[in-house]
Amino acid sequence: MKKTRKQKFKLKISSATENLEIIREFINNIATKAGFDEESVDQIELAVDEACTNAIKHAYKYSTKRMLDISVFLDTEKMEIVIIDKGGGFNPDKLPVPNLEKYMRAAKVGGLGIHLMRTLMDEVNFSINPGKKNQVSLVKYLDRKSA
Amino acid sequence: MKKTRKQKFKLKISSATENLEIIREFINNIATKAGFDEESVDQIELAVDEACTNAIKHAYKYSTKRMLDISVFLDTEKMEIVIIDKGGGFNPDKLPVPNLEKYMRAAKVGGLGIHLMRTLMDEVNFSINPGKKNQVSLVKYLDRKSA
Amino acid sequence: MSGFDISRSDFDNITALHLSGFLDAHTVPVFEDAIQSLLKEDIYNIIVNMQKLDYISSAGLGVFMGFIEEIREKGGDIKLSNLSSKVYKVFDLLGFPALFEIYENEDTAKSKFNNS
Amino acid sequence: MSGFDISRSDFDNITALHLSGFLDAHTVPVFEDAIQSLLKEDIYNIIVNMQKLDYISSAGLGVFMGFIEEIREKGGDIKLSNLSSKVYKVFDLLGFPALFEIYENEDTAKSKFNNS
Ligand SMILES: Nc1ncnc2c1ncn2[C@@H]1O[C@H](COP(=O)(O)OP(=O)(O)O)[C@@H](O)[C@H]1O
Ligand SMILES: Nc1ncnc2c1ncn2[C@@H]1O[C@H](COP(=O)(O)OP(=O)(O)O)[C@@H](O)[C@H]1O
Repeated sequence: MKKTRKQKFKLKISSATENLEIIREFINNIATKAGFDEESVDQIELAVDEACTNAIKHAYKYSTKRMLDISVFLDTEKMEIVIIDKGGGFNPDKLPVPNLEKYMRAAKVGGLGIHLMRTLMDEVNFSINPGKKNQVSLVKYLDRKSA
Repeated sequence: MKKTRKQKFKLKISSATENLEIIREFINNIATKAGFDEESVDQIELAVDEACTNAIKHAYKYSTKRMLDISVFLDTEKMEIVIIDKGGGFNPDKLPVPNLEKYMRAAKVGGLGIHLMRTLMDEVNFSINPGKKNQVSLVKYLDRKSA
Repeated sequence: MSGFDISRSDFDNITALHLSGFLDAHTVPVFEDAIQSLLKEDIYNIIVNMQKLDYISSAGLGVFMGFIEEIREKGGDIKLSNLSSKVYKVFDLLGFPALFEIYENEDTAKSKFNNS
Repeated sequence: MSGFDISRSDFDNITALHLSGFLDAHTVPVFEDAIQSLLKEDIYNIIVNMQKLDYISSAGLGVFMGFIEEIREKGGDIKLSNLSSKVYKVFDLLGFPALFEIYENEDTAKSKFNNS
């Protein structure tokens, strides 16, 4: 039952919220096999959910005809998940740090996802090319204690 | 929580037996969401395992650098899983019906996989193009009672 | 693949919603509808019991932010109870414990309504 | 993702292997090694207890076909016990029940060795 050192996985799946559960289990299984502890697995799973939810909601505006594109790269030190969409893009550097109290008063239901990703993962990088290829890369290292 | 009528999924994953578990859970999750009963889900899962095991073993001879290519097509009446490899191919029409008694006497450990697929699924079709694209399509209908 | 479910228990002047399964962008509308129904019935003392909730994403957290102001203006509150450590961590990461009352169990949450 | 495990119980002249988890092309070598070890110790009366086995593919079935002839030539046998209905169905589909003894529980399987 030897383990392969370096691996990649690619999942294309209809851009539908009903598929989030399948995506999470897929990511959970890979992260578990990769040797992350339970807390880290949960964190990776949630960060990927947030990134996919954003693609479904903001990039593809709930059109289930579009496809989510999720790649996973695994080596002995880290797991990287790259989520790509071809939507209109956005400026990730211009997002405010979420202010929960303000959000509550304004009955604002969103604005937490990217902040969560950044808190949960060791590295979060965006590369935006509107209409062509917007990608977010989420990285978690195997040896670091969870955030 | 509405359901999307027609869906496709595509999974590319390193050709390694250690990934069979991830593949099975992925297929299990889709089949369950599609509405198959537990027995049919188990059957689909096993048939896909057999097809992937064949690609890993016979087409890619355990080279984990190759990638398995698994597509799933879902609509309201059926689930189709297509597994593609680029190995040397074979002639699926020339396979003997397995004879367990003979196999036991000869200590033969294989030869059951394709027979199993054909028993478990409603339709099994091969299309062989050695070195280019060998594909097996596995189909299960939603309304038929399990085999 | 357990999806998401809500069951409801009505007490004198308090209603508890019991969430189970996965609360994500897909299942959030079910939770929103449940809260909407309570507001339509003029129920503002709400406990959300998460004992059987396996998972929550920011979409689920958004529901709390979306309704709390209206509910508090009416003199009510949403109090949370029975969070698993996994679910608590998500609330905690975003600073919810400073703004929502979170209790170990439903009875304690109930007693806090009665005291106020 | 529970993988695969084998535990072993030795009785007077019988050894039982308890399989748990998933027996597929990945985990089959573990099962083969376990049987090989028994043969090296001249143990030929073998019970394979599958109570905790969640899954088997044809790769797993192959192990039985690969060893049974040698074991029976030595006057021994592999008897199966405690198959879940899911696992039994796979054995059944391929006609194993005609060629292998399959028992509800390990004790019955044991008694069949003692009778013969
Ligand atoms: N993939 C994406 N495509 C386009 N815009 C996005 C994408 N991801 C995030 N955004 C933008 O960034 C904002 C912040 O995202 P996030 O923190 O996840 O909060 P939310 O999605 O709840 O609004 C979103 O409101 C949206 O405007
Ligand atoms: N994807 C494939 N590429 C090449 N040969 C294959 C492939 N799938 C099956 N075969 C051939 O068909 C035979 C029968 O396959 P199967 O019934 O699954 O039994 P087993 O794989 O245990 O031998 C194999 O032994 C192999 O020669």
